Amino acid sequence: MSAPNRKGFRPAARYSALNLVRRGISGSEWPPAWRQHPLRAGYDAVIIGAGVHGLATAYYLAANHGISNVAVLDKGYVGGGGSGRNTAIVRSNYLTPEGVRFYDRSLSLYRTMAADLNYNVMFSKRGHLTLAHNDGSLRTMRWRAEVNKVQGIDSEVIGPDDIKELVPFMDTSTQARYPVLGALYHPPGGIIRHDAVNWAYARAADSLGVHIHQNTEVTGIEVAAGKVTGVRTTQGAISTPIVVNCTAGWASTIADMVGVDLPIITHPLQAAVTEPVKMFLHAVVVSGSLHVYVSQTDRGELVFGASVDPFASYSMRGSLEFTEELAAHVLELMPAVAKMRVLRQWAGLCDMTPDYSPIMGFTPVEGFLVDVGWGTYGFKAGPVSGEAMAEAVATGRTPEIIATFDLARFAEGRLVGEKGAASVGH
Amino acid sequence: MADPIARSPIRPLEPSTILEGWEVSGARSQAPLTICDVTPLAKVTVRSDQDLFDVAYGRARRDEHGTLVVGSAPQEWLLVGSPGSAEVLTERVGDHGFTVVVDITHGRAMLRLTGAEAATMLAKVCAVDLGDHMAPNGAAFRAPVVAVVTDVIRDDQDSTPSYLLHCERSSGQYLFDALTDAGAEFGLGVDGFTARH
Amino acid sequence: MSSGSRRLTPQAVEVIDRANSVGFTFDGRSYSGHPGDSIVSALLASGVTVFSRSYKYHRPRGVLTAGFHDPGCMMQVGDEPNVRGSHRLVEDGMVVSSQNRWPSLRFDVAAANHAVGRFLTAGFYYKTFIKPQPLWPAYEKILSRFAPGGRMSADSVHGRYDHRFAHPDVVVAGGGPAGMLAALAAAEAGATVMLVEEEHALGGHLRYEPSQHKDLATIVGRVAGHPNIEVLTDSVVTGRYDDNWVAICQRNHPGVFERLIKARAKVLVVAAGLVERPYVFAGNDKPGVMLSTAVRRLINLWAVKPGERAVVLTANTTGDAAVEDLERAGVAIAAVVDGRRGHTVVRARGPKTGVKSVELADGSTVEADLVVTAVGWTAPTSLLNMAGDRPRYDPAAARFFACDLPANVLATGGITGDGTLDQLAEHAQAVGREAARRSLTTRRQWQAARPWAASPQPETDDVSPQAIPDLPRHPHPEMFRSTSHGIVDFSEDVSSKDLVAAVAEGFNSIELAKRYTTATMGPTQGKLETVNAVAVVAEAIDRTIEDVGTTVWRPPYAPITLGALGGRSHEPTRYSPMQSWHQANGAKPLVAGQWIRPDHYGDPEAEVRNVRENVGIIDVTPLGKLDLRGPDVSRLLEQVYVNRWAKLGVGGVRYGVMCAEDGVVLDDGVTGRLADDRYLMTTTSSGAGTVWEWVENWLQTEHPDWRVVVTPMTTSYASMNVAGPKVRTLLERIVEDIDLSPDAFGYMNVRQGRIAGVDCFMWRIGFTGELSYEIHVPAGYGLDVWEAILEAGADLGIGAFGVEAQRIMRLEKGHFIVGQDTDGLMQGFSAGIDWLIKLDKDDFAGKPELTWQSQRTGDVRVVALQPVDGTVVPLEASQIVDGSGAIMGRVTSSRMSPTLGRSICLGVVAENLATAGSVVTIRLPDGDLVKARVMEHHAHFDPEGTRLRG
Amino acid sequence: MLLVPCPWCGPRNASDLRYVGETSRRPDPASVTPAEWRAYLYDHANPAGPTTETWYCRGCRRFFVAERDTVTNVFTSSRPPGRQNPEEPR
Ligand SMILES: Cc1cc2nc3c(=O)[nH]c(=O)nc-3n(C[C@H](O)[C@H](O)[C@H](O)COP(=O)(O)OP(=O)(O)OC[C@H]3O[C@@H](n4cnc5c(N)ncnc54)[C@H](O)[C@@H]3O)c2cc1C
Ligand SMILES: NC(=O)c1ccc[n+]([C@@H]2O[C@H](COP(=O)([O-])OP(=O)(O)OC[C@H]3O[C@@H](n4cnc5c(N)ncnc54)[C@H](O)[C@@H]3O)[C@@H](O)[C@H]2O)c1
Ligand SMILES: Cc1cc2nc3c(=O)[nH]c(=O)nc-3n(C[C@H](O)[C@H](O)[C@H](O)COP(=O)(O)O)c2cc1C
Ligand SMILES: [Zn+2]
Repeated sequence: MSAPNRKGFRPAARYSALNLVRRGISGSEWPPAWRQHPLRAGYDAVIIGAGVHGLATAYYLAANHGISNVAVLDKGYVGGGGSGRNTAIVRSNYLTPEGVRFYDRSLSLYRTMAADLNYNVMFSKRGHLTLAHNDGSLRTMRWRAEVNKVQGIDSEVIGPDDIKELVPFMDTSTQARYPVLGALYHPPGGIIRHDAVNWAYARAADSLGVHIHQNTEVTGIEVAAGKVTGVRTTQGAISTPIVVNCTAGWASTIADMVGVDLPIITHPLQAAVTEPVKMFLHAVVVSGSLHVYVSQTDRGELVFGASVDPFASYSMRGSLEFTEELAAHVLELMPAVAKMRVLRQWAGLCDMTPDYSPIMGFTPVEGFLVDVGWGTYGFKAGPVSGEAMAEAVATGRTPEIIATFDLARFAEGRLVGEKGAASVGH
Repeated sequence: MADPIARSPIRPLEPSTILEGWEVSGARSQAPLTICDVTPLAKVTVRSDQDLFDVAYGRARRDEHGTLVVGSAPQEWLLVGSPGSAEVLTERVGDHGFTVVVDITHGRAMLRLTGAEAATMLAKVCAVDLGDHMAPNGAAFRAPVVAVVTDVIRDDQDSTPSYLLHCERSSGQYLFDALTDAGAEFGLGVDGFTARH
Repeated sequence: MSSGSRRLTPQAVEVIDRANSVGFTFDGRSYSGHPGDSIVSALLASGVTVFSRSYKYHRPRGVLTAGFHDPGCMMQVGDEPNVRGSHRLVEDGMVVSSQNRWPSLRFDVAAANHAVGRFLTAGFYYKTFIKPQPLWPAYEKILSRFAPGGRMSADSVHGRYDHRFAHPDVVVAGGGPAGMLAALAAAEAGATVMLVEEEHALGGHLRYEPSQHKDLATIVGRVAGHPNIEVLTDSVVTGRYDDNWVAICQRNHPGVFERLIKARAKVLVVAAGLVERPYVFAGNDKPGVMLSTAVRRLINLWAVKPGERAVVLTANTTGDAAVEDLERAGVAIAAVVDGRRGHTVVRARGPKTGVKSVELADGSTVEADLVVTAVGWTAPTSLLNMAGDRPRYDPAAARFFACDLPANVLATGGITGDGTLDQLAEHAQAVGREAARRSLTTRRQWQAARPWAASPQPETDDVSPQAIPDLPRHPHPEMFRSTSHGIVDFSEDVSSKDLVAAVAEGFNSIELAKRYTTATMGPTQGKLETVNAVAVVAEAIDRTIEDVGTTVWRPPYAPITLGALGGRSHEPTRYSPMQSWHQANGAKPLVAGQWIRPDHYGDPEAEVRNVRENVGIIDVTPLGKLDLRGPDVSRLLEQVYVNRWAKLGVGGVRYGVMCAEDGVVLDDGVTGRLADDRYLMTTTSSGAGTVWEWVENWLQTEHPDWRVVVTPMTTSYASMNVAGPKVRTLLERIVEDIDLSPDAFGYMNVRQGRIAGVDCFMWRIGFTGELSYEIHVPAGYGLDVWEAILEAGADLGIGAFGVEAQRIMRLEKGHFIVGQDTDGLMQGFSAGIDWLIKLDKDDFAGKPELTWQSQRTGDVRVVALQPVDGTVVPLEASQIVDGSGAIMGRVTSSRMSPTLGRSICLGVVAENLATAGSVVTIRLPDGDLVKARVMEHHAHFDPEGTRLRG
Repeated sequence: MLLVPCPWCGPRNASDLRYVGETSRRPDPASVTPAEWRAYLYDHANPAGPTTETWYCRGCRRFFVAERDTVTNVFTSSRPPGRQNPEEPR
């Protein structure tokens, strides 16, 4: 991607240990991380959805392109969508070269995010293991490893002994019902504090002049002569030539407002945490065949996820089946954790596409852009998507790095190859 | 050449004997709750665009020959008869409209669970309401039992609750083992085969 | 910390068995208690007052609620972490230790955190360790050492857990007076009831109300005696899910550690009572600061004296009753501070481990070691919230109330209002009757809808809705925080100051403040702290509590073990009829989905050679088989396969490939015509289920007029493939009624006859490339026939071969495996089956996509590859690259061919490389590059097929 | 666990069924354009609200059509599939 001239970003109140001590001593409060503003009558661009994608797009519009008369609208609170509900697994070991390149760019933005945004987002490099329990999935793991290696991504298939060393709690006995035959090991993968990422982008965007409007639901989009002219919201109308749809699970409802059909089905995806215990699981462990993944946070809880619910729904109530299956499968892998207790379960909405790849860029309606189709894997893509979408808005052209993710690919039969070996992808 | 021996997918409890060409267990259990492998029973499925047998979907009853006629799905019936009777059962169906009869004796395993606590035990592994209001004697439905799709037929024996469990053959041993595990707290006993069904 | 016995003389309603005692250890020291004691009551009775250290500041913590959700009383018991010490009963020999302390409860290194407390404010982590970046991992390591909670051990055994389904008409959550009376009324109205109580006994708050003892005993007796009521104690309703799917965690079922009950309740009655709310003031987390209900429980249930000198802050009758209890227990009452008159406490002072004095709002200071607060209640609306209700705040009663419940959920008791005990009873009984009425209506509806149910009873009972009287709400002062700041969330160590700071930083809604401070995110999940947090946030942003609202309550209401959720492991496995032979003959098992199959019997390459030279036999029972009958079967075949079927005669067999509607290869297999209107379709083993539903879908939704009946027959037949040059000799010995001569029974034909005395049909096909017969016999005879074949072929050198040998041979023959050599995007022409796809058919699944694919260039192709150096076997999934390193394809299958003595592959390559003779570059996993040649035929061995046609 | 109303079995646990997807009409392969066919393959109304969808019941082994609200997950009706009404999407 052409490196746009970076203005950088200077927060009003710089976060650092020293300033923390100073304020601790003086007892003075920190200023708001982002401010509340009245809704302007018009913005140069309106971004719907204050998740990581919307916030990052706004930030890069301001930081990389100097476009800061931008509003981010959300019907709820900042990070109240998938970005606040996800299990925050970050990795780049995808199956296709386009996927690998794209997610690797995101990972490198994540690596420097704390310094770039002056906010500790607690990126925790843990190593990411995708287990194989049969030779079919072992072959798929190798496929991913080999594609990754060609692209220079650190990714390798390892055997049960190495797995046992990384995860001493793993049952690697050959008698197991789902024997662990091997795993795709991706050392750079890890977890991150998802909320911190959202807040860091919100704070940085705000300090560059972006308006963040919470509790502002978009109820309609004005289109005249095939061009976007404004949006209607529960807080009033706004005129704007550009609308970027960053609403993930709700993407279809927004696209519907301008008559754009999307190949998206919204499925709930659930997650759960246990009560905290002392650290015993360092790596992130994923099993595609068992539809489960698990990591332990610095707070000591196990965070679990699975595959999406089996039917389309906008309900975020969650189900008992999810925790039952999850527990059964986690215990197939780590029988010794049976006495840990589940503390909370929750759900978010995922915008699933037919090829497990996003839909990004321009649409037949001029001024209406999409950054959707993030399914179960979109958090890790927040930074690179924001960067690319900002470039698309600013230049009016589709950046090369997202060219294969265009909406037209479905009508033209050019699906992205991540579907080639579909598995639980987080 | 010796006569071929037919075997159930479930290992018989010793002593085993041969009955109607099938290897069966001759063990006897006095337990108040018993499980019995009745796979050798003849099992025939009938599909027809006609309403045959006067047995509706969801119901099971014995006909005048003593054959258990199960309404196993809409326009689908399962006939259960004594070992070796599949051909007779097939012939008896006769010619009616578009009717297809398939002998599935070898393709399915069948268990019988009998005892006052049979429903309580099954409720550990089957999500369908087995109470008398929802599944009285003569009820038949298909649902997962310990995660295996199973035809469950309530067929009480001398007014003791009893269930026939009918599943795809290769899962038979698994289903049997899982039921034995679930029944342990009720003192479940394994009973040998009797031709009665 | 230990200061002698605090056990009181026998109390009227105590639950301990003084005649017996049990011994246990806590942090290595021995203690004793009585059966009926909780761990904490036994320790308290022995004078122990500190049970843990807090999460962030590592402050000593004692009893707060003396119930399950007591945040400071989580302990390690043996290998079990986070045991609720105020709930778990002591047992003889228990090994208990405190959590969150290092090296000991008394000396805790991390308590130094306390000294820097004012810097550990909300959002501390986000603002620090930012630079230098490379240091964060090191900081992280140290921080994670302070993770709270117990310890896991890798060799801990799984233990036994179980599941159970239940179908009560009514589930009542909560076994207090309201729950019991509702249960009784529902049961008397004819409903079956499951009454669930979290504590060890029924009674709710009446258990520690000596004056109500007699009445309680009467109600409990009636409940226990009612045949329609099933009582579950030490069990908790953990969640209410869509359509009243109710989860119950039962902790006292014999033989299991915990058991999950899944109840489809026709009506759920929530009678969860009230949770007493702590008060926020400085020092409110010191050991010695307790809730009034805690004090009442300790004295009345366990006969434990909670302190020596008490200050009681009371704003309600429970607080008043606590004063009476304390006096009776011989605790000096230093002061009663009446919240109803606007009085309050400001600060508890003393060393870290306890209270010495209390500062009151009037400025006075009172010496005391016990501070008791009774400032109000939190309605545990969790279950109602899960049912979609948004509880609403009533300032007059100072708590939230349920309002918009779905028809299948009702609430009664403290969660709905107060009133007198009589009014409560009247309300509960009305709710019980209404629950019965609604559930019996639902029962009748379900009976009518389910064909196997008994016919519904005619409605003899009165079916008009029962009026439910209002339960009056008592006024209660709104008391959340004193003039000082204190702990709001005891599990997470979040103070009111943290919340105020969070609001100032822009986290000015309850959801954002929650996430920024982690308030309500700990083990108590908001039961104690949500309303105080809401009140503090409301005050900080100058809005009402109603405006701020609460966070989302989510399951589980109380934590539940992974073991209970997982239950017994139920992972179905499938075996062929020949399994016992495989096992006895050293087969190495291969897990293929649910199937367990022989991978090989020791030496797969030798198995291959034996097939090529003599004869071998493989168990192929898992092959999917569908019996298709009726006049329209051939129309169905034309619809689902890409190739043509109309001309297949009786006795003929044909290979076919299915594609999905997007043209992607779905499955393949052979289908034979056994009679005019009877066919047998085979599918791949893993595709059997999918293909069956796929075929049914076409029949039921697109072509309901076609007359075809489909019967899944996969395991009706034991299937075995006998292959090799000597197979005919072998079979001639044991096959009857079939002429095996090549003219009578040619390649791609099916015949019926007998083998080893058993009816069979066999088809001549050849996945292995040898002359071979696939024999299908009724499954029950499988083992007999298998053994008979082996016996008959002993002198011919017959041997069994496994899946691996078959894979090698099929690769030698270049047959692709769907899902291995094809993938989730590969359309028909890419698989190299151009000869099969008949685009001139009127229609078939996927036809439009395949038509367009045929008009396009630039796709990938499956090709056979041979490494130029035949000793190199490129690992499957090795990438094929071009000169610039770009990916041009990959190896999908590879083996060393025992027959050819060289390596052979199938691969997927870009179309421009797919011409015979072109040489591609394979990148091996270690980075080495090797050359491989694209072959003319997919078959590496005997491309003309002379052997199998022999 | 959702209760799904099978027209033949009455209310059944969702785990006894398979969700097939939004009910759609298969275009005539003889005349279909690529855009139409791919809309059939990939596009979904995906409404947040009432929808018409197909389920397969593993109990009675029947496909059927149901109306459900995707926000509340409440089913309002279900019926056999078929061509009773040619205008009706299948
Ligand atoms: C349980 C779970 C686990 C996951 N795990 C991972 C993981 O480990 N790794 C990973 O990379 N990804 C993961 N994901 C996926 C990831 O969370 C999402 O893809 C990503 O967060 C999407 O971000 P977003 O900014 O596009 O959308 P969101 O964060 O969902 O934001 C969309 C916003 O749009 C708002 N909105 C919707 N409609 C309107 C309207 N009409 N008006 C105004 N605002 C509106 C919503 O309120 C919401 O805040 C997971 C998802 C879930 C649910
Ligand atoms: N709760 C008190 O301490 C108290 C004190 C004085 C007066 N009152 C009055 O008494 C009445 C309350 O009686 P009640 O019967 O409603 O409440 P209760 O507190 O007597 O009983 C509720 C019971 O429900 C149990 N419970 C809560 N959630 C549960 C769950 N999810 N699963 C299983 N069990 C669960 C609790 O353990 C408790 O025993 C009200 O009128 C109230 O004003 C209550
Ligand atoms: C990575 C991660 C970790 C979480 N850890 C906890 C936790 O320790 N305790 C808790 O109560 N909730 C935890 N949550 C869940 C949130 O409380 C909340 O349920 C989730 O953000 C969804 O919001 P909602 O429940 O308000 O709909 C966690 C969420 C995520 C994404
Ligand atoms: Zn059904």
